[in-house]
Amino acid sequence: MAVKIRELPEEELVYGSFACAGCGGILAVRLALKVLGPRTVVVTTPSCLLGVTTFYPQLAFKVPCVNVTFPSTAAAAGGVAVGLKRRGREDVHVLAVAGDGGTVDIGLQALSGAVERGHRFIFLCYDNEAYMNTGVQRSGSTPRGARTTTTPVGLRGRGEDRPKKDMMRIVAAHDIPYAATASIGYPQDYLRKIQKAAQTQGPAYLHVLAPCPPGWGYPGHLTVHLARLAVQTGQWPLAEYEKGRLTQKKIDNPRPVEEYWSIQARFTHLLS
Amino acid sequence: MAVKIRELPEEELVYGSFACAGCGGILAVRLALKVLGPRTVVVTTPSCLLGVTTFYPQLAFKVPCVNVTFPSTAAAAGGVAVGLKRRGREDVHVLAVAGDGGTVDIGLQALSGAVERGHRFIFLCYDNEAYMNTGVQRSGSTPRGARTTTTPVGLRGRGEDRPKKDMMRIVAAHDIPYAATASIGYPQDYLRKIQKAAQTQGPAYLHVLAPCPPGWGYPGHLTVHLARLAVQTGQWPLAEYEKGRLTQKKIDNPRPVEEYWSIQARFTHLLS
Amino acid sequence: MIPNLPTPHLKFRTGSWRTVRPVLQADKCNNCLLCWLFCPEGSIRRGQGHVTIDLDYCKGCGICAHECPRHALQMAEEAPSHLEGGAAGA
Amino acid sequence: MIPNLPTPHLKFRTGSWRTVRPVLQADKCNNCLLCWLFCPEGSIRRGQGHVTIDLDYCKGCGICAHECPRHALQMAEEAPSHLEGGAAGA
Amino acid sequence: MQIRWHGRGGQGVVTAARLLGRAAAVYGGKFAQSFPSFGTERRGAPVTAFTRLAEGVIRDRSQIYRPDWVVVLDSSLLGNQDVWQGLGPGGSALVNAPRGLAVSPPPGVNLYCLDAAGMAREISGHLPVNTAMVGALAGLTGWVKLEAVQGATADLLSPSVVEQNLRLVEASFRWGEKIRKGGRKE
Amino acid sequence: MQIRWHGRGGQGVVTAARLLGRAAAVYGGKFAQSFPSFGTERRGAPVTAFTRLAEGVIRDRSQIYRPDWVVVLDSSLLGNQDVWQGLGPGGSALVNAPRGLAVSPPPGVNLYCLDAAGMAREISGHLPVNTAMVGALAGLTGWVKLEAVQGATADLLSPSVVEQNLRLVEASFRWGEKIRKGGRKE
Amino acid sequence: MREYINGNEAVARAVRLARVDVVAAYPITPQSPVVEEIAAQIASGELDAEYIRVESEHAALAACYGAAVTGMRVFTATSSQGLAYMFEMLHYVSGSRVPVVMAVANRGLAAPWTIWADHQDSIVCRDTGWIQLYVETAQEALDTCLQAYRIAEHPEVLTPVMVCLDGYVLSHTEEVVEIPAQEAVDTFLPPYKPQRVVEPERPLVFGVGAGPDLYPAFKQAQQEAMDRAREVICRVDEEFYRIFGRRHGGLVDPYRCRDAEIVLVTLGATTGTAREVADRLRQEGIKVGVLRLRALRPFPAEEVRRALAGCRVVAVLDRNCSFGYEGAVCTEVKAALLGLKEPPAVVGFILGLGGQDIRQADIEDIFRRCLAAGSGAVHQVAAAQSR
Amino acid sequence: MREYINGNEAVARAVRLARVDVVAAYPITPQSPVVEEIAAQIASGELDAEYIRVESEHAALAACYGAAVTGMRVFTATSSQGLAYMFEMLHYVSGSRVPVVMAVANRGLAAPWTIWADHQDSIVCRDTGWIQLYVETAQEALDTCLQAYRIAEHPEVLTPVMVCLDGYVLSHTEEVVEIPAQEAVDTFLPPYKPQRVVEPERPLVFGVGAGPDLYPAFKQAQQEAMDRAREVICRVDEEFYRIFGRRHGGLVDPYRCRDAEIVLVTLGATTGTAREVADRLRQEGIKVGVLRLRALRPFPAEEVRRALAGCRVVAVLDRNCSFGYEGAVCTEVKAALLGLKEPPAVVGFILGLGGQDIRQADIEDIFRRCLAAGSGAVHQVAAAQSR
Ligand SMILES: Cc1ncc(C[n+]2csc(CCOP(=O)(O)OP(=O)(O)O)c2C)c(N)n1
Ligand SMILES: Cc1ncc(C[n+]2csc(CCOP(=O)(O)OP(=O)(O)O)c2C)c(N)n1
Ligand code: SF4
Ligand code: SF4
Ligand code: SF4
Ligand code: SF4
Repeated sequence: MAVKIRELPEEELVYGSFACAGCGGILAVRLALKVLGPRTVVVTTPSCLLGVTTFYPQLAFKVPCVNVTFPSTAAAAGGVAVGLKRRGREDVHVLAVAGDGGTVDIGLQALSGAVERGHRFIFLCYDNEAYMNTGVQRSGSTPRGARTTTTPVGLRGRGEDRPKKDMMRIVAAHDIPYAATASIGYPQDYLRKIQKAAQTQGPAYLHVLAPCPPGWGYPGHLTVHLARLAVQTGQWPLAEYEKGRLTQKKIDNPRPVEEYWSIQARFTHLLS
Repeated sequence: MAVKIRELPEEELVYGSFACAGCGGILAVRLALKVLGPRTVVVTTPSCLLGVTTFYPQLAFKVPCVNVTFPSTAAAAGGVAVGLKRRGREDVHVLAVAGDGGTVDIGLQALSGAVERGHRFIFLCYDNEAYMNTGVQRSGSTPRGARTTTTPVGLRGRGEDRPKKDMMRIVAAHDIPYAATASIGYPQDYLRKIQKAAQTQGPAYLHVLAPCPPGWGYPGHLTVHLARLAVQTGQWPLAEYEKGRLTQKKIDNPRPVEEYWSIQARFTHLLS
Repeated sequence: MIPNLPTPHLKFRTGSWRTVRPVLQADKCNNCLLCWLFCPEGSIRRGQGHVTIDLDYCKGCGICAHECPRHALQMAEEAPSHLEGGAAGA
Repeated sequence: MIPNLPTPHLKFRTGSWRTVRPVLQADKCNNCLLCWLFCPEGSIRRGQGHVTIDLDYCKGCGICAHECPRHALQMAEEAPSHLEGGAAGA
Repeated sequence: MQIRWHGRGGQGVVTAARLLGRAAAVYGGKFAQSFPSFGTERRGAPVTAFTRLAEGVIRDRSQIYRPDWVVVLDSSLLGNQDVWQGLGPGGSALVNAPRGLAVSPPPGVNLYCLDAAGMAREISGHLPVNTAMVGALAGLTGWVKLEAVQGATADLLSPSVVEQNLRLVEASFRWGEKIRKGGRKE
Repeated sequence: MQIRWHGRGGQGVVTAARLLGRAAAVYGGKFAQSFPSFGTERRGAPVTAFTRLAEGVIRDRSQIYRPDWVVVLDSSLLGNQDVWQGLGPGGSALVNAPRGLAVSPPPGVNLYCLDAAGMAREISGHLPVNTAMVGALAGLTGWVKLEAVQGATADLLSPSVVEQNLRLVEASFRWGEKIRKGGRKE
Repeated sequence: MREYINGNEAVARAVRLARVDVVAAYPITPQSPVVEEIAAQIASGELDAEYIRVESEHAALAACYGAAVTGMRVFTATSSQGLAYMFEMLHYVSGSRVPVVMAVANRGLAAPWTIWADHQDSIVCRDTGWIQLYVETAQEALDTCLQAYRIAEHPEVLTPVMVCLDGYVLSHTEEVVEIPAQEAVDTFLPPYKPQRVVEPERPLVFGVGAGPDLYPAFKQAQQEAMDRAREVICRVDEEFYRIFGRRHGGLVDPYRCRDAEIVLVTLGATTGTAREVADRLRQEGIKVGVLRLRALRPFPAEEVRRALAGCRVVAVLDRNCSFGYEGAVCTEVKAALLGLKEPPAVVGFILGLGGQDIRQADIEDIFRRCLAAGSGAVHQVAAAQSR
Repeated sequence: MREYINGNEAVARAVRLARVDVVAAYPITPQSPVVEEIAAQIASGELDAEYIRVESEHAALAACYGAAVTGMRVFTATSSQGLAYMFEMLHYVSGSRVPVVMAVANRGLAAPWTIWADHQDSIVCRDTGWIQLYVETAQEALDTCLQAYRIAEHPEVLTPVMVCLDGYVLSHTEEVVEIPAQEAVDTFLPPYKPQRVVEPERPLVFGVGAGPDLYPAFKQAQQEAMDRAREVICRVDEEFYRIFGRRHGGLVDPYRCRDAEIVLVTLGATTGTAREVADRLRQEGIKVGVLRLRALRPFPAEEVRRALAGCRVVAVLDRNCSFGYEGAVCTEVKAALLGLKEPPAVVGFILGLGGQDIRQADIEDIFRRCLAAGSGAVHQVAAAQSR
């Protein structure tokens, strides 16, 4: 069920955004819309994505976009899904998008509820591992050790001291019809998973690693490189949950994590 | 590490409550306090428990009780834990108690956050499988098929149509140091698990089945009987999560579920 | 006036809610303490040789009687006279 | 006036943010479309035989150049003159 | 006319209050208002409810402090002082009890005892007494006709138990009517 | 005295505005106020910031519409009309550019071009130009002493880069001072 | 059809009559019976709607919002803590100009915990950009919910409406209610036809971000819509009257105010009790009246001024307290009266918090205190009165 | 020590000087730098406190509450959507009489989305039972946070305090701030000594349920505490002055009001701009003044009356709108003036929503419009003004 790149539509459904140069998040959304196509409604929430795509006068989506408050992305998406269904518009995909903060922290409860109710929608978490829109504060998805503005490094601070919340397992525990992690460094895999999500008759969850140049502290051209390296060093497992089974792609000979850390300012203190 | 019944203290730490005759929830809390003892702070939230224990002039706890809003039980418990720690009172247990609604629905996010932060506290969910305090509305923990006031049975209603949220797996996905399900029908097992929770150096989660006579529709003397039957019919697995492993007690020769359903008004429509 | 009040504070004796009461046949009781464990109200007292029942807050739910393996407890119709302090809904 | 507005609506050409620009050596390009896939801005167009670059909204991030397996794209210093429509922070 | 109902959680006290109101309002052409004692009801705990009846629109929204009638569904509540509160001379009480009460009402209060439990038992084993008390009250006072109480009963109860309750209502109504017509009181 | 700073996200525009303010306020005995253009800053996107300087307490909280000075950290922004907005005759502009600008400022505006990038490169490969622009402005105007700018620089920058920046500040200050004293303008 | 139902049931009946498409709500005392009744109507097939059984009130309103932007007629109901928990969404929905209708079974706010009536929960939401209508009877609850859709969906208004009914005192009190016929309701309230909905064919951003240059205009538009709502509320009430023969006063509902020396300003159910007292005192020859504010938002400043201009003392009964000032209605009434040539004295009374019963005696006491009050001075009985 | 910092940094500095024990907060623009700075202070060892990195604002305040009842001095900060999201907890904390201090970096509310300054977010919380102090400068932000603990923890007050500073305009604007010495602060603000804390040895229920008989008394107590807070706020400001040589006006901060014909009522940072304009117009011989309300809760009705009694026209600048009425401060000021023998005319202006800049020219325009205004009438410029 591989997605053929050449067959993807030319039309850009998100274009002209204010994202930083090299933003992994906007790439993740762009690719998702490539697969889902123009009959998609984006539901989104405070995050870099909202900030860079739907602040007038720069509105960057070519599909409808429903913005909602930070804690209730999935709840609003559920409402949209129910409404479209009643209107007989089941040909339209509902794509809820949130950052990691809006997914694993303040948006978790709404997500859990919406998944439990079984609405047909896709929830896409683009994970840049911190609250970027507000200036790189830690989130529940910040990996252990990472420096953020709220987990600084100092005499009594060693960066984030708690492990990253395992959202994939949490969602799987909801017996969701389909869930997957992905990385923009592995686009074929990611596109295939989007397609699977689109074909799911119920809620689907995608959690995609989306590096952020200013937030992680690296030059923008390395975004895709880092997204790949995260997988290759075992920091970002590619997993899938389907028919009640969680599978994870094995990494043979993982590369040393230092390789991944060394090109990001947020980890430099771990190397000395 | 069995708990010796005879060695449990005589003192009742919750006594004189306004719970219905035969309430499983108050029994669950009573037993928890028997193990934890008087150096415990209860943190609780709107639910039958709050309604029946801390409405003046009937205050039924002999330990301090901190009531807080419905969505933030675990957050407040975390605050209490941090405060007690700073005051050097690490001899005091923090026992957050919520019903299933206050745990798997509106309290889920706060619980997830508090567990992730690693506060030392015990979260006890007494599960009566609906919002009882407000009059038996369905919750995310209502089992499939059950009739509640918001999942009525009628021409177009067949009781709850979604499966019960698997809170144990959700909590386990947080890599919590200790978690367990229990049933007041198996007190030895339950008491042992409370003790384990008490000894955990970090968050611990207990999810105990607590039948509710008016909510489920059965005469109060059957509370313990039903709590046992739920286990014996395979409706309530006794599970434990420790050191990263989730184990579940096998039920050999489970009894037919009809036995369990037939004595509860909420399930009668399933039998015809 | 601050809504933090000393606990416990019991105005009503919920024993008045009872319509049936548990009656112990002491000779049948072998002090296994199951009833003690299972009583939601904590209204059973451990004693020498057998338990006793504290009727002030026993609501007559009947769990003790139902769970007693030796049928040492039986529920009996409550006499109307047992009532004094009523209770209001909370 | 209701805060539901037609989209897309682009006031600023974010190409003006660019300080370096991708330059294609068309002969090296074998149209593998990796750059097309990876460009966060969607600023690469698929063409006959090789891609082309739409500089209106290319921010010069350099991903295309970095990811091009054949090094057909190179980042070059941007001439200051390319700029017209500026942009304000959002 | 102000009525206060006493019983225990699970006995249908609130339904009784409503039943009377409905009988008067929907089947009796009168105006009525009924409400529970505001709060959650726990099984076994004492519960009260209220009914107001009038010929015209009822605008007063305050609670009932001086009932004209008190109806007690469970005689075990009689020890409780609350039961008699506000009931003054000239007031009346209807109690579900076999005759001969240990507790006596305040001076000047007319007391009527109906063995509603016994009456219900005669019809069926597990009938609650709430409809019987409404019927008896209607019979005693003549505020609403038997048919009105029966109409409201049929509306409010689930179909499976309506039949028995209609009979119970009739029996208790007749009991009350007889007293009213005979002027007998206890 | 009102200064507007222009640059791109990531170039330290906001720091420059603050640096000048701090130099004046903490090391110059004056009063100052500095603020960013209110909003989030995306890397590469145009960013502005503001500084007000005065001898007495500054109470005005409104934004700056008519700057006395405009400082541009990145000459690629000059095509943008926003850069010159509100700058009238008698106003001055300091631009980081090797001399010879294609774009010309509004009539009556004094233009100063400093090859700050080149100056920074001479000291170290990766130095941003923001401190250089502050130094140059201080030199050009004489509002604050070199030591004041250096003091503020040492406070605000992370220790590892202070040394180089102090040298850069000195060089640019001298450049500006020379023009001021020599009265030269471009 | 003459029915005997309580306020909650009346609301649920209105939901059915309004042919609501989507309901999203979370239970809370004393609102729960509303959603239970709606669930029952759906289960029985009487109502063809989707009930989204959300996990919280914040989600309830978010789900309503999501459904509404697809063109659905939506409904929710809540109370107290639940209303407070959806506070962020309240602003969001009104700012988005989405015509949600919500019933609020009024109850006090914790701490301390209460489940009983006062108006604190909705009064503290008076700045959220919602229209707020307070009803006096179960009948009015039903009628007003129907009217609310007409008001909210009016193209010149497009503003959500809260229909507030006193917890227990109305929500749990059965009384005579006339149920309108479905056909008549269908005439009064045609299907919702939104101008802008979510559809891929005409993509819109719902809830854009707006900079300092644009944002104020949106807020001005919101305020202007509220101003237009004043008239729409009155017109809809009149139209309702023409079809159903009942009206409820539009923005304000004055009772024996014309020649009154003392007027008591009220909200909600207590008004009935106050009418009783007024009638009684009138019989004694004491000239008192009652002014019920049916709309708190938009605030009927003009109508209040007109109704109160001639009286000597105005008493305001607040079932709420804006701690550190006074009852909120008192403040707002006072503000409306400033500028009158000879404004009446205004005395504020805070009563009935957390379910404290408001008896005829209490109201009589208020009137008598005002009778005794000096003519010029403005008194503030700022503290909550307890007995 | 003379420092050059912005409002957020000033707040963070106050947290350190106050020796706060526990901080629980969630980031939001424009408040984030406060918590970042606190995190940095903890990481560097300058501040010995626990920072609970909560997953939402509702949890932030709940965690503060939990820590406070164990006897900790606690702090949180938020803005806009975050403040709205913790709305339920706001009531809970004040009702529980827990002395939390919170900084609010004021910003408008969505929809539409904005991240810029106005006062809507905190003004809509004026009924929550929190004391609200609005500051004019970064210096005052620092000083007021210190004072806030004295006020909140005062045994006669025990009420949480919000310290509100305009987003960006104060939060992100650096200026000269005098940093008090730690020893002096320790004298001014001794450690928090709560009377009732969570301890197994003396079990209490925190946040009891209360029936209709009891509940009103708790609310009355809350209201009385607010009344006492009026005096405490003034006293604390005076005491602060004695130690640090700075005072900020207590409840209100009048500027050239004494003989003013026209007075502009303001909150927060805009006051500075207004002072400039007032000085300029005074030079022209136009008698204008500025009355800054430092406290919005408790509302300084008496002080407002006193300050405004003599003038001809009062202009109220509201950086908020209570949709369907007018600017909230305007309403409250009007209410305070009712009952004056010859009250001034009051004209409300809504300006500066969603970050709209308030320029000297705008304020001058307000003054000039009032000059032209007739003497008697009360005008309402109800709609938001956009340019
Ligand atoms: C209730 C509420 N709290 C806080 C905020 C402020 N806020 C807006 S975006 C954001 C961070 C978003 O982080 P994330 O979801 O990880 O997305 P990212 O920006 O990193 O892409 C925050 C904290 C808000 N809008 N609403
Ligand atoms: C924000 C909020 N929403 C709703 C409520 C109303 N409420 C109080 S208790 C309760 C149900 C509690 O259910 P659960 O947690 O399952 O406990 P139970 O009563 O069943 O023991 C509800 C919905 C509330 N107090 N706060
Ligand atoms: S800060 Fe990071 S996530 Fe946000 S727009 Fe920039 S690159 Fe993307
Ligand atoms: S309703 Fe159920 S859970 Fe609540 S007190 Fe009664 S038995 Fe216990
Ligand atoms: S009847 Fe119930 S409450 Fe009474 S002693 Fe037995 S178990 Fe306890
Ligand atoms: S430089 Fe970046 S934005 Fe420009 S075309 Fe290449 S990948 Fe796209």
